[in-house]
Amino acid sequence: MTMIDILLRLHQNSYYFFAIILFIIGFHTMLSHNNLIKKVIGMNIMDTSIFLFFVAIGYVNGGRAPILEPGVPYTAYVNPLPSALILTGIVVAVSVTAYALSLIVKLYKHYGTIDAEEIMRIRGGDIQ
Amino acid sequence: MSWTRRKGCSAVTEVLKYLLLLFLVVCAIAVAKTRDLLSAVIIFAAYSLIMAILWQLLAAPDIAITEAAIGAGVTTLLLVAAITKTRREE
Amino acid sequence: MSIVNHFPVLAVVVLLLFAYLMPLLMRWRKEWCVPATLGAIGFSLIASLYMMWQVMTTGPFMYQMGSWAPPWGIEFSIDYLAVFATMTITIVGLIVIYYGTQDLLHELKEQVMGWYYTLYLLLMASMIGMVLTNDLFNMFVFVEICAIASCGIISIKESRECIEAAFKYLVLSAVGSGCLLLAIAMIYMVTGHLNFTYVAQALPQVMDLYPLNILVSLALFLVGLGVKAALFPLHVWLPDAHSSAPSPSSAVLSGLVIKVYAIAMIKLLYKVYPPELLGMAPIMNMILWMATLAIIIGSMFAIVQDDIKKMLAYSSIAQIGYVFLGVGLMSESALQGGILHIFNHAIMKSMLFLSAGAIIYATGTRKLSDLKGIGITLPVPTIAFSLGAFAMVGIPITNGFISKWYLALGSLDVGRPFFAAVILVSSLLNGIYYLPIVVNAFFGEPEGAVAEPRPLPRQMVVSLILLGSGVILFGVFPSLILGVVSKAAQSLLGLL
Amino acid sequence: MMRKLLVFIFLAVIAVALVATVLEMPPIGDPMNITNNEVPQRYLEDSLQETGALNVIASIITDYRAFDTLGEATVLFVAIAAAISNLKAH
Amino acid sequence: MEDIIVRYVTRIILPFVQLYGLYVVLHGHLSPGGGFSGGAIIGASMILYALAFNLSAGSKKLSHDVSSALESGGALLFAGMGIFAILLGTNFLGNKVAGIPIGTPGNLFSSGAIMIITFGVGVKVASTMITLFYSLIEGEDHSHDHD
Amino acid sequence: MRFTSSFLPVWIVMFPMVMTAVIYYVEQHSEKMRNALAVGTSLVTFLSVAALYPYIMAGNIIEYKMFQLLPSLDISFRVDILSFSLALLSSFIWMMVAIYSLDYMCKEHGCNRYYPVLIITLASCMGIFMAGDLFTLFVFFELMSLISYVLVVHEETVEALRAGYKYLIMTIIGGLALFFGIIITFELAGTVTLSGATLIKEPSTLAFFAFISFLIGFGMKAGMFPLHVWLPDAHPVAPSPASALLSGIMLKTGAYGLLRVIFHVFGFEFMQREGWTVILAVVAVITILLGSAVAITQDDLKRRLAYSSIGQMGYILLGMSILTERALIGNIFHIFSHAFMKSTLFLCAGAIILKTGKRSIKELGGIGKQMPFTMFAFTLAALAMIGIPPFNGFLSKWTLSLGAMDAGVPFYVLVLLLSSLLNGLYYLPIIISAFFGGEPGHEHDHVKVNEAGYKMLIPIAILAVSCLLFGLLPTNLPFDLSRVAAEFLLRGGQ
Repeated sequence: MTMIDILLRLHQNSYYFFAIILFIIGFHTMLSHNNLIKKVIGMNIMDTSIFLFFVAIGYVNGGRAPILEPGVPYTAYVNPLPSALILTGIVVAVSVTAYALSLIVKLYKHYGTIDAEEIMRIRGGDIQ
Repeated sequence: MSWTRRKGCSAVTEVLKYLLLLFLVVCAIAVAKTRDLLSAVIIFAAYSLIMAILWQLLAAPDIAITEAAIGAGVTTLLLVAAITKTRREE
Repeated sequence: MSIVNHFPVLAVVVLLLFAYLMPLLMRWRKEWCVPATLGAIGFSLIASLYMMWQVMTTGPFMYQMGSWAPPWGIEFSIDYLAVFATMTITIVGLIVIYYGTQDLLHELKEQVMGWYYTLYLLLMASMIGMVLTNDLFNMFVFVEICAIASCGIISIKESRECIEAAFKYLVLSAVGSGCLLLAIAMIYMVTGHLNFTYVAQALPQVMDLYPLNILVSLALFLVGLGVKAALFPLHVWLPDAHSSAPSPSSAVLSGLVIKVYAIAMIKLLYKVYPPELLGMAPIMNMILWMATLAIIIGSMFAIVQDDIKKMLAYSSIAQIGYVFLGVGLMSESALQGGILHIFNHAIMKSMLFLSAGAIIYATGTRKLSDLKGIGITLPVPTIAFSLGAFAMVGIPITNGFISKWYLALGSLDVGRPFFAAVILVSSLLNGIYYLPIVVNAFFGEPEGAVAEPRPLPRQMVVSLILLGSGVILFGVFPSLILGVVSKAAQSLLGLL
Repeated sequence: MMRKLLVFIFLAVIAVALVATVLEMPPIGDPMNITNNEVPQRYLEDSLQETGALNVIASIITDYRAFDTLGEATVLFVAIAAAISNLKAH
Repeated sequence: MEDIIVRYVTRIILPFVQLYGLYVVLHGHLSPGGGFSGGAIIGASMILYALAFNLSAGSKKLSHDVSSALESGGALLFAGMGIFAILLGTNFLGNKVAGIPIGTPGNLFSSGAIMIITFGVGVKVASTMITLFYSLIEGEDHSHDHD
Repeated sequence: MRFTSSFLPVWIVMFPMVMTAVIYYVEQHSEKMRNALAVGTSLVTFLSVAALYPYIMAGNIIEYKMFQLLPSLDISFRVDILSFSLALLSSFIWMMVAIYSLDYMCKEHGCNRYYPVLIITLASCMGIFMAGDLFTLFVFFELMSLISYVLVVHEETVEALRAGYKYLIMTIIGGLALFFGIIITFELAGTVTLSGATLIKEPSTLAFFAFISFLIGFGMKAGMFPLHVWLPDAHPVAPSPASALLSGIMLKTGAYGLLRVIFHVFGFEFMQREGWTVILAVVAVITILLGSAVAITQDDLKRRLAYSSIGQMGYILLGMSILTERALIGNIFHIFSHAFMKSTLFLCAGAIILKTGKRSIKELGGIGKQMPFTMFAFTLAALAMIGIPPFNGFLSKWTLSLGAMDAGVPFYVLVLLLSSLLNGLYYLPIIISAFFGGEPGHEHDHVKVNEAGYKMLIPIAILAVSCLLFGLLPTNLPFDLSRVAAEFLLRGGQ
């Protein structure tokens, strides 16, 4: 595979590629940021990137949104299944976010900080 | 119905797509780099909206609406609420 | 159409219904919360026992949601493994919450009791759903419910350790969920299906086309479920979470929740991925080494703990290693051992956590070094603890022995006695940290709070006795459970 | 610093693996992709008769795969229960 | 958040937003959207109301009892439809097979259980969003609540 | 008779177990009742074992399958002549110890724990000797090892607990090694039933692992050289009757297990061919010399006895590594002899410690004048231990030596002689100073020490006289049993 091939391939699968990049960025935000709210946002970025990935799977060139109209052949629509699944995924993400935020509020109340390292330090460095 | 408009592989759409995708990446990095949490949340809302547009491009209006309402709306509001209860700077 | 045909779905939905009702009940009929919880789980227990009988007599069957045929709709697959797991979940879950009705009164604030039952019911429902479902995405949904509910029953206790532990758990399991969803996306992309059966049919055909995709998806599944099941390098959240939570939560988290993810992993590895792939890729060896490290390092960490619940939590890391050891060895006996250990460890670890909870309830101390002579003043929890300890070490006539027997036999079957030796070494390590506690408890002079413990409520004593007799019963008559376990292992390996 | 480096290496490894996988993936939008099999075909062709909904996604999430949606509603419910129980416990 | 402009704008657009949310919910089976997006829109609008005016005004509009009843009610409606299908003699969550009339495709009242479920989900999501927001923002000062 | 005899093993194991529960219940109400029941139980067990005598001597084997634990893994019983001999021996000693305990333990705390444990240990010991397969053996072995922990730490002193901890960990290691050995045997043979035919026929690495595991598992219990470290700590700290059982009987369970492994799992020829017996022989020689030599340096009476036990167990191991017919006879007979001798010694030591409160040998000078009867019994047993002719210890060593000569290894005879010399070096000073050391410590002047009560003296007397009789009489029951058992085993155990 030459460089050109790779680039063409990436162009062809650009959504996948960018979804992976966003996934990594989100993952990095989640792992290396000490701020808990940043972690939550990173988690959301990670999740949406996967949703993007999933939605891209369902796309069909020149396809319409799957709202049926009489007389249009089924091949003219995009695959509705990934969209249906992602709808669930979005709600899951927002649920986790809401709960995580409630935990953060509570943690702030107890520790007076939303910095993971600070919290660790207050707890006595008991990481393991 | 307007939301089911036919899309070809026109160059304009391609460029738009790349612009949006790049913008997404920029937003994501900006979220990570911004030290002001409220700004980060606003940027994240923008990110969500871009994402919704992208999904509209991908002919998935249902989740575009949902993302706009939940990702850009509710999640942002919840984040703002959490920030007001805690502190704004990282 | 009688109602028994719908038991597979009702076992989940009745729990959900009662969970939905719980906020209403706790506003207007507070005293009904406990009976409703017990009743709902009791119903699931009956349903799962009935399903088990049905499966054992007539073989596995499917239940299609909304009567939609498989590739289009979601189906439940009621097979040997699933009925075995539902039975384990409902039995242990019922006993634990029966214990919890008393224990929680002093661990939780009064206004959140109802929410605890809600979360508990949802947790039970999600676990049952996860083991029954035959659909990848449906599994993901249940995994999410399970993850949030298990964090919920940790953070419900008002202590900063709990909330911190719950947050850590939530973040890590969110990472896990992300990996899981990505893996599902990759599988869907190359097969076009979500149903286990159809994915399993499609995978061998596309294996040559997209080998990397399939391999990466498998790795992502391993990471995603491994984080949640606390497989060795991904276990960092477990000790805090399981030790700070209220005792019934610890019992159900250590006893059931991590096992359910292991069962999901078993289903994926054996029912979805083609055996050729598993033979080719070093995934199984990786699992084996991770399990080995988990067993040894978990036990090592457990030795140095002085907090009773933290020690039990580290021991859980080691014990989940046994399950994965059984999974990774890919021989019939080992798989039987691994599956059996899910059940056995569910019983013993929940018993250990509950007896630790009872000791904490009665004396207020969590430190192992303070428990001198507790066996004289608090016989029931201490005897239960000792039984659990013996089972952990694998002394014969306790159920822990049976699973170790099968695991060791399995590792010899495939010609890898090294892993049998690992089991032995870890049993020794278990002995090193469990038995001194037992000795200390019976051969010491009680002092301080230990000398005059609070009397234990009847519910606690009854649950401990039930679990303790389970340890002995399934140690002496393992054939009670072995039938379904060996059928499960055989069907997973395609021998049936 | 060490930790940052470790995280970077870790993420780089993941990124390389995933991008390599991207190169192997079937192209986006190809109608011949395996995902466009009998499953979406039936959803698109028969949902009108079978469920009576014009929006295929609605017919999927509330009929064909309604159980997922029940689970989804439950996720919301469990989030509520967990959040409230956490915030109330004081 | 006590800005007069914000209040004014909110007062004007709120009915439209809510109407749109309701539309999205009720036309879930006909057009893009559905219970989740519609419910989220309604929920977001209520949150907006609460933010623009003050919180107690928001909670007056939707008390905790009502909101929690709605949450449970929405979910129960969903699961109840599933049980209803069992009672009608099919598997859980059956729709047409259970004999629920699906009506004429394209009409508002069509597609049988889908509509009811969408409605239930909409109610559930809307009330959930509001509750989540309130519990997050109120947090501590919950003690006046009788539970 | 058919039914009774096949049922008797179960009865012999189950009866003490049930009685344990009964005693546990009764002792809440009446101490007398408890004591009576404890002695009665051991008596009934002894009689039940004895009742098998005619049946077994007629060359029959009793097999009884109780129930199936796992597929092809049963709890089963099998009584052949070897099982019978050891069961008879141990139930007899148990009875003696139970009687002895009546007086000895009445001053001790925790009697209510002691008696049930004593009886359930009897049950598990019977279970070990009558096990019909390795698995049953293992189960009872673990049961005995774990429960005897309670006997070891009975005093609950710091050193008892420390010794107990060591004992516990070593027990677990041994148990796990056994588990490993059994599971390999099961893997290779598909069964672990001890039916006469050898289970493992092909040499392989796994088989060697199994052998090593068995050696570790049973050798641990038998006080074999590198694994003996728990023994000198654990035996002295236990109450003396328990020490008598630990040294007299429980060590022998390890030897018994090894015999079973040699004859039923591998077969002697097989082991010889593979050179495994050399391992056993080397270990045995080291054990003998080490045990005897270290015993000399010990000042604590019971500790010296414990080290002596290690040396004596070495004889038995040595006999196993030779395995000519006479060596085997000597081997089994030494199990008998040592049980009698060592329990006598420990019971005497117990009586002395109880009466004087002294454990140090230096302080025991002149004790023979105050407790002549006890010291006389001690002397008899000690002489037997050294191997002075008319005693049973001589007979067993003699037979062993003959066996060694048969095998053409006179070196072993040398080892035996050397060890006897060492035995003399550490036993004779005790006796001499006890009787002639005339220089009693000054405390003895104002504390008049009496003989122990008759409930203690009778068991001591019976055991001491047995040491003499079983060496003096040319044909006696233990020797006959050993002979028959050896023939039986060498015939292939059919």
